[in-house]
Amino acid sequence: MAEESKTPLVDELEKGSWPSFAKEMKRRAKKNAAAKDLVGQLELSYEEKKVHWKHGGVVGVRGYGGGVIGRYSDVPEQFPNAAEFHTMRVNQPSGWFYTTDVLRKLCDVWEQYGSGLTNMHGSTGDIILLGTQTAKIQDAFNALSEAGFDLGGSGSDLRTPSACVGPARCEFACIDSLGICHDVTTTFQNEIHRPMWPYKFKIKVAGCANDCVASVARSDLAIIGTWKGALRIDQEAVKAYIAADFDVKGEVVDKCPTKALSLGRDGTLALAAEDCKRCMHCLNNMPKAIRPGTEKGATIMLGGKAPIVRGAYLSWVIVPFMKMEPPYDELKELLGKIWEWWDEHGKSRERVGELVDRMGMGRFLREMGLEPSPAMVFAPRSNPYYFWQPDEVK
Amino acid sequence: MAEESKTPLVDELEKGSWPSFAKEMKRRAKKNAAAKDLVGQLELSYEEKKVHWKHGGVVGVRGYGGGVIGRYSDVPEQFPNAAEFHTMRVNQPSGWFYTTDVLRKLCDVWEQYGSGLTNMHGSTGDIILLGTQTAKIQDAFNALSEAGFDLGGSGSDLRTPSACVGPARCEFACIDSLGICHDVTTTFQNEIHRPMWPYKFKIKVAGCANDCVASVARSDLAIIGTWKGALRIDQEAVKAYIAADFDVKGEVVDKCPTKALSLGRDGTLALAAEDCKRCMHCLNNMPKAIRPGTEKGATIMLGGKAPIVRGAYLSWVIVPFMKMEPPYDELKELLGKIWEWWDEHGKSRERVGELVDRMGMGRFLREMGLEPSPAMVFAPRSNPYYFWQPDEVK
Amino acid sequence: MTDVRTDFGPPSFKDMMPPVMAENYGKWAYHETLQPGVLKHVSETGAAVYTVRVGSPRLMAIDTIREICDVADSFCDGHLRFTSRHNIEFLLTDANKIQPLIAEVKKAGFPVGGTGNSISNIVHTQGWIHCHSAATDASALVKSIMDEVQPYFESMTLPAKVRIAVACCLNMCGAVHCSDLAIVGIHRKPPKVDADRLAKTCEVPNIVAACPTAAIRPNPKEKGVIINEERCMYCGNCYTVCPAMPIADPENDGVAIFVGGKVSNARSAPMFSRLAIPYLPNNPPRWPETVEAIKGIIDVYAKHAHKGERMGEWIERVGWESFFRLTGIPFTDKHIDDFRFAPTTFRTSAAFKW
Amino acid sequence: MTDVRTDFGPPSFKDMMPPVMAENYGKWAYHETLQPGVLKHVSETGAAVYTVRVGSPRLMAIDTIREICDVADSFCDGHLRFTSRHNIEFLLTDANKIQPLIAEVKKAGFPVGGTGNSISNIVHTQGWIHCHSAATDASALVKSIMDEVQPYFESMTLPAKVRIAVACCLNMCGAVHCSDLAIVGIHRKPPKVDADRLAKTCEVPNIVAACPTAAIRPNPKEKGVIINEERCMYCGNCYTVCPAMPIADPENDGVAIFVGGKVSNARSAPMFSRLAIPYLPNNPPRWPETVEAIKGIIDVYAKHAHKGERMGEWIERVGWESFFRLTGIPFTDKHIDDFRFAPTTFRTSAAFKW
Ligand code: SRM
Ligand code: SRM
Ligand code: SRM
Ligand code: SRM
Ligand code: SF4
Ligand code: SF4
Ligand code: SF4
Ligand code: SF4
Ligand code: SF4
Ligand code: SF4
Ligand code: SF4
Ligand code: SF4
Repeated sequence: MAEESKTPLVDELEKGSWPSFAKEMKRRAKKNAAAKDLVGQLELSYEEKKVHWKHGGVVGVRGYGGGVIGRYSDVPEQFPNAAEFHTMRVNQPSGWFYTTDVLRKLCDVWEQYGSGLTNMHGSTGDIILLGTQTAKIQDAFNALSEAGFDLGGSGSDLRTPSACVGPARCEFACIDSLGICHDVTTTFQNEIHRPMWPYKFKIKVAGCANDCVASVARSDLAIIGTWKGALRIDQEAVKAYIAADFDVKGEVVDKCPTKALSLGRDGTLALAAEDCKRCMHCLNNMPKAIRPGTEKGATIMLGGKAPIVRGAYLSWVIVPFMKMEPPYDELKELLGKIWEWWDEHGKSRERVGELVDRMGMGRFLREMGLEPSPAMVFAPRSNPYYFWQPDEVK
Repeated sequence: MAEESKTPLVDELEKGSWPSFAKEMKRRAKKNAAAKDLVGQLELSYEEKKVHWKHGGVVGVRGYGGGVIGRYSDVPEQFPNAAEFHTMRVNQPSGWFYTTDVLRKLCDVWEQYGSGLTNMHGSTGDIILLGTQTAKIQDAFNALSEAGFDLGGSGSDLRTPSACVGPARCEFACIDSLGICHDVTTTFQNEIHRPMWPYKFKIKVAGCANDCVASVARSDLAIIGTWKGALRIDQEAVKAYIAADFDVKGEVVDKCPTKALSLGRDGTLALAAEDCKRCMHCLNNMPKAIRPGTEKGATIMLGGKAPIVRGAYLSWVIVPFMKMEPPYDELKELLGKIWEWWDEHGKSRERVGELVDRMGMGRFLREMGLEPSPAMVFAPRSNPYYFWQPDEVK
Repeated sequence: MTDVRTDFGPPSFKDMMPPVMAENYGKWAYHETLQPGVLKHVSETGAAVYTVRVGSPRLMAIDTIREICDVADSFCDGHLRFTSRHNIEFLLTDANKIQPLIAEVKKAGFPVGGTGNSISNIVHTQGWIHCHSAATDASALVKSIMDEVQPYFESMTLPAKVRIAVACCLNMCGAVHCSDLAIVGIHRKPPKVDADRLAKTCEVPNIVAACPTAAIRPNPKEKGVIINEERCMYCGNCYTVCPAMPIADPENDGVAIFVGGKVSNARSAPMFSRLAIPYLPNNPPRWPETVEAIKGIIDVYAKHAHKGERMGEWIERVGWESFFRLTGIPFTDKHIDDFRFAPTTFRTSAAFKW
Repeated sequence: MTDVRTDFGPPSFKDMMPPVMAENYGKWAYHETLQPGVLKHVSETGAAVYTVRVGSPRLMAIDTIREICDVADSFCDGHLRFTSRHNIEFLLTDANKIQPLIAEVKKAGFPVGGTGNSISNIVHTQGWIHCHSAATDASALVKSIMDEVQPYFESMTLPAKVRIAVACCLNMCGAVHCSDLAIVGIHRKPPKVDADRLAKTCEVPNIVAACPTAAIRPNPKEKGVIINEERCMYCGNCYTVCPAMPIADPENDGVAIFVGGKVSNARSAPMFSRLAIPYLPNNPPRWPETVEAIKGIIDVYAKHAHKGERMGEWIERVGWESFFRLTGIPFTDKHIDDFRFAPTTFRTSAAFKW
């Protein structure tokens, strides 16, 4: 087992003003053998510039197909206590809200059954509990469920949905991002816990087009709050901004990407509603004066993902506007249709965006029964290679 | 044979104020049987909404592999005089300049050996002589060469180059578009007349970025005049424009895509040279006040073509700046290298742009010995899929 | 390899240019547009050349060419040229001859114009007059459209140049893929395969390679091909390489309209034309539906574009969703790209206009 | 299928929110940023909630979490949350407690900030701490960079938000593909094939399908694969599906830097990050070359961007040629795309800046 003092490279990372993950690891290492060996193995990785983990093996919890990432050291003889160092993905509360008592319970569980190291949070949104052994996983899960926590997703399933803070603290929220996230998560527990699809599927919910959960880049299906009709301007508040020497013309009017705003001599801010594309810029800069319109709902976007295999995708519009009232039947039906279609046509490890790209948006829309709209494209096709359906030709 | 009076649909197209191709055809029909049958066959096409030509067969002139498009009617019994109706592509003088005596000679030749119908010009730039028979082609060619005209390109060869009017009449010309076009055409006669490549290759020369020959869209290799350093502004002339109530700010300064121009209170027009991308807009609108810089040359672009097979391409920058002095050795060496590389790697009917797309710009540049430059792209790659050469790694 | 004289190349433009152009070659200082169709170019030397631009049918009988030569002889000392858009340009040095020349050519039925912010001549192709591949007729379309928009040729009142092109099939001979307004002949049903003829006259690998959407596979049994009709988008390229796969179909052939392309670099980069109207019927001899559609788009553009804005620049500023709203053209599944670069055209943004 | 309790889902956020948020849920009217890291949100009801945002290492020992809970107990009635960038947010109703809370967390070594035009926490991944696929270590890179740029976290002086992300391999767990500054671990040599192990443990078709550039073909002889090293760009996806194709290589692995991505729709559409620096060496524990490069780009951006301009918006305005000129980063063949959409990135225009 590596000696505490023998980690000069890791120790280097305890220095500096930013909170140190190395300190966290060494703090735990004092109390936990697995954490201690983890520090040792990391030191070795720094020395050799090389990872020392093996491909994950299948470990799990009874009744679940995912939620645990098996992880094994490739130098177990050197670091026996980190020989097995599995991760448990625990489904966070929407918006990552906690009361301290619940959080303390979580800590107690991980003190007893794990290394006591965590990620708050993983980049999909889960609570990441780092470092436990196969033998302890079932007990760890039981204790977690005692504490009120269930597992998140992993493998070819619905991944743990996440949402921005939204209506809990944000004036821009056009939809109940937290409510939608929680509802979808509880409705699709089976899809989250039992991998059954060609590949992973991620859902993220943002209350407005600022997209504070990066849903457009990091989820297969992005639900983004927006509104129909004109945004609302409080002219008194506009004058107040001007009075406070805020440069309404320079910071807002001139930066409106569609030049939909104009500032009158008398300080009234006028909107050409048909030109506004709801980019949020003016609201962001004058939250006291400009609010979303009253008819609220969401734009649904599909396909976002990282580069592997066919290159990265940003999600694109597939439903320009959907009303968002509980129980969100329209959304759930659409999800069902998409999953079924993807399941039928998708190759193994083919994300839904890659599939739509391969099969064609036209076909996707026809088979989903969605109305084509210019909102779905930046520009129409430039090539003349389009298709006619049998009923359209003689 | 179709009766003159029996072409009501063609006759419809004699009406209207725009010069009528139908009048032209019928005018000829009075004197030429082939032209007459052509009118008849066109009437039939209008009746049936259907083309009546067959795939071209191989017809040619001794010593030439191209320059003639064989064309046969699919209703020869109905229109025997149009049964064979081949096209001769005759290489135009650069810039489509003519003296009347030369043009009259051309007419005489086509009166004797063809239908007397022409296109002035074809969209590659050739003089198109419409309608002759296999038996007459050699004599037609001999007469043409008497008149000083040679054939243009067709098939998988170098197509007839063309150029904008350039220095002959245009203040914007940064290169001798006509001289370059003529020089390249005469230098590569063998490449024009003897198809030997995977597919066609087109060259067009524009004196400036206004690209009055659409070279970027319609040639595999576009030569576009430009300059290095700052454009030249004549402040007196600027003041004259202002005096003449021309809205310099609104029409020029505000519309400069890079905001490189600014108009001083005193009416001096200032340029931030490093911001100018030489788009030509300000020169176009104030030709009396703004001229290209003094260090002139060309930007070389590659790959432009129509949609078939892999979709249309616009040519893109492969040499940001090349000096353009006769005998244009640098240009000709580059052409030689490109043709050789294309010939070696190109599949049948694969245009050079499609090949570079398939093989990768990086590889193309390395093998051509061209320096990579940000001028070659609107933006760098967003994917992480790039290659390292053996000498770059340990 | 042959006895006849070959490879001597085209006549030199130097022997064709009027003296004033030869003398002032590369010395031109600026130009003015005296009236629609009339340009004055002034040299650093002070010399000037006048250009009168005249609309041409492009397809010309030698009889007409000779008449044009007569005009050039009487007004231009026997010099003229053609433009890259197939107009005729008479080149004069004597300003006093301009109006008489104009009178003469107008008498002969030729319009004068095509300069500046006008609709110039339509770049087009062979059509049913000379090409086996034509899904529509180019010349009739051009004639029918120009008859309607000629006032725009003879004036300079549009926000900017409007370049129109017509191609009679997807080979797009002409800059149809980059024009402000582009009309292209299309098919709408897969080719029919004439198996016996194919076996005799065509190379299967070439046919398979010709298909942009990989809709063709070799037929294992006989020496032939099988078309996956679901993947065929009727481009006709298999017919181009193999006569035994005819695709012409009077009932379903027609034209599509693409908009917003440009090739100049002025202000904005060159742009491809993009699909506006997927199909209009072939309706010879004057294609009224197509002429109407073109006029409609021009009217909306003329009304809404800013001064100096090309069609594509206007559309980029207001957004394609506004283009479809303002023109009333229905947006369909066909407008959404599903070819190679499709994802780069998808709206990867929640921001769009209602 | 099982006796244990399953599929009960996560705790409800409703039971976790502080009362003021529950009561004013959906009623928030506006917000103010009182100081870097301190937000005040005011409800239509007049109620206000204060947020103190605190930088976190993300990788936390339960001991530290418990200390954070202590803070939340003494100042926030036991309520706190984490952000989508892994910062800690303390939620208070009593404005007087803000400064004491800040004093307390600073004492404990936590920085306060990350709001407005700042550099917030770095979204990152597992690295050598927990992932077999890691070509570099995420945590050490994050720590080393944040130590340097922490002043930007604690202030709001940048032209706009700068979002940094780190991913330790091309799987890019985290929004690395759309960040203002993105650091990604890369390999530079093809994987080695362990033939015997492959035959035992992997499915050849999966491996072949895993390769984005079709560099892998089945080995006809044994049940194995052959790599066309010329086509391999070292993504490691074959290793992801088959452990018998290890690609890690201490000598050549390192990081690449991508810039100019964003995900918000504010003003401009979301953008991908694009390649700036193809390779910097793995140099543990503090990756000095990478930290320097990141600082250098931030400095040039801070100096040249207009107020309110995100990194990518600034680069789009001045042009990529200017980005490379101003930063002095060499432009190489690697920057030019040769993957699927390559032609859409080529400069199909003669207009560019010298
Ligand atoms: C833990 C986490 C990184 C982190 O430190 O936060 C993570 C870790 C892994 N990801 Fe991921 N991904 C994590 C979020 C992401 C994200 C970001 C997101 O979800 O917002 C992405 C990009 C978005 C996307 O899904 O495209 C992401 C894209 C991938 C990919 C590439 C998938 C693709 O289609 O491109 C892989 C490869 C794969 O699936 O085989 C992958 C695979 C993996 C694996 C399972 C490695 C593997 O090949 O088996 C990693 C396990 C590491 C370990 O031992 O714990 N991970 N992964 C994140 C999950 C924590 C959580 O549940 O909250
Ligand atoms: C005559 C002309 C149209 C016209 O009316 O002006 C023409 C006519 C034909 N073109 Fe073209 N092309 C003509 C300019 C063009 C242009 C425009 C240009 O050159 O500026 C293009 C688009 C630019 C390009 O090259 O991509 C063009 C792209 C094609 C293509 C598509 C090639 C591609 O790679 O996409 C084909 C198909 C082929 O080559 O098999 C084609 C094929 C043909 C054929 C030979 C038909 C065929 O499949 O064999 C046509 C012969 C018609 C006939 O019977 O005369 N033609 N062709 C033009 C040549 C006249 C001249 O020499 O001046
Ligand atoms: C004669 C001709 C060149 C030739 O060798 O034949 C020519 C001549 C001139 N062009 Fe051009 N252009 C000619 C085809 C073109 C083309 C090619 C085409 O249309 O296929 C283009 C590219 C069109 C496009 O972008 O799609 C072209 C884009 C321009 C531009 C850029 C306009 C813009 O803002 O995009 C200018 C500058 C301007 O007009 O302000 C220009 C300017 C000019 C000037 C003013 C240059 C000069 O100072 O002499 C010439 C008179 C223009 C006029 O008509 O008012 N010329 N010009 C061509 C006449 C065609 C015709 O008969 O109408
Ligand atoms: C707390 C958090 C949401 C959450 O549920 O956790 C949040 C909260 C707010 N965001 Fe955000 N954003 C949060 C992540 C994001 C993200 C996601 C990311 O960074 O991964 C984005 C997209 C970033 C991008 O485009 O790459 C994001 C893009 C914005 C924007 C758009 C900025 C822009 O101009 O592009 C605004 C509007 C603004 O700042 O003017 C915004 C505005 C806001 C406001 C002002 C909304 C409000 O009125 O409450 C909140 C305080 C912002 C601040 O920090 O000053 N928030 N915000 C996230 C804090 C992350 C952190 O710890 O730093
Ligand atoms: S996405 Fe919109 S609603 Fe959600 S937190 Fe950000 S700004 Fe608020
Ligand atoms: S939301 Fe965006 S587009 Fe609409 S007015 Fe405001 S700034 Fe302009
Ligand atoms: S391309 Fe330039 S140089 Fe040539 S004619 Fe047009 S404006 Fe003049
Ligand atoms: S040439 Fe174009 S970019 Fe340069 S200053 Fe003139 S308008 Fe601006
Ligand atoms: S566009 Fe098609 S039909 Fe027309 S000339 Fe060219 S190849 Fe022939
Ligand atoms: S018409 Fe075009 S798409 Fe259809 S089979 Fe032939 S080549 Fe393929
Ligand atoms: S980015 Fe790669 S190495 Fe890092 S956690 Fe994700 S999969 Fe593992
Ligand atoms: S590393 Fe990537 S590119 Fe190379 S062979 Fe494996 S999958 Fe293909």
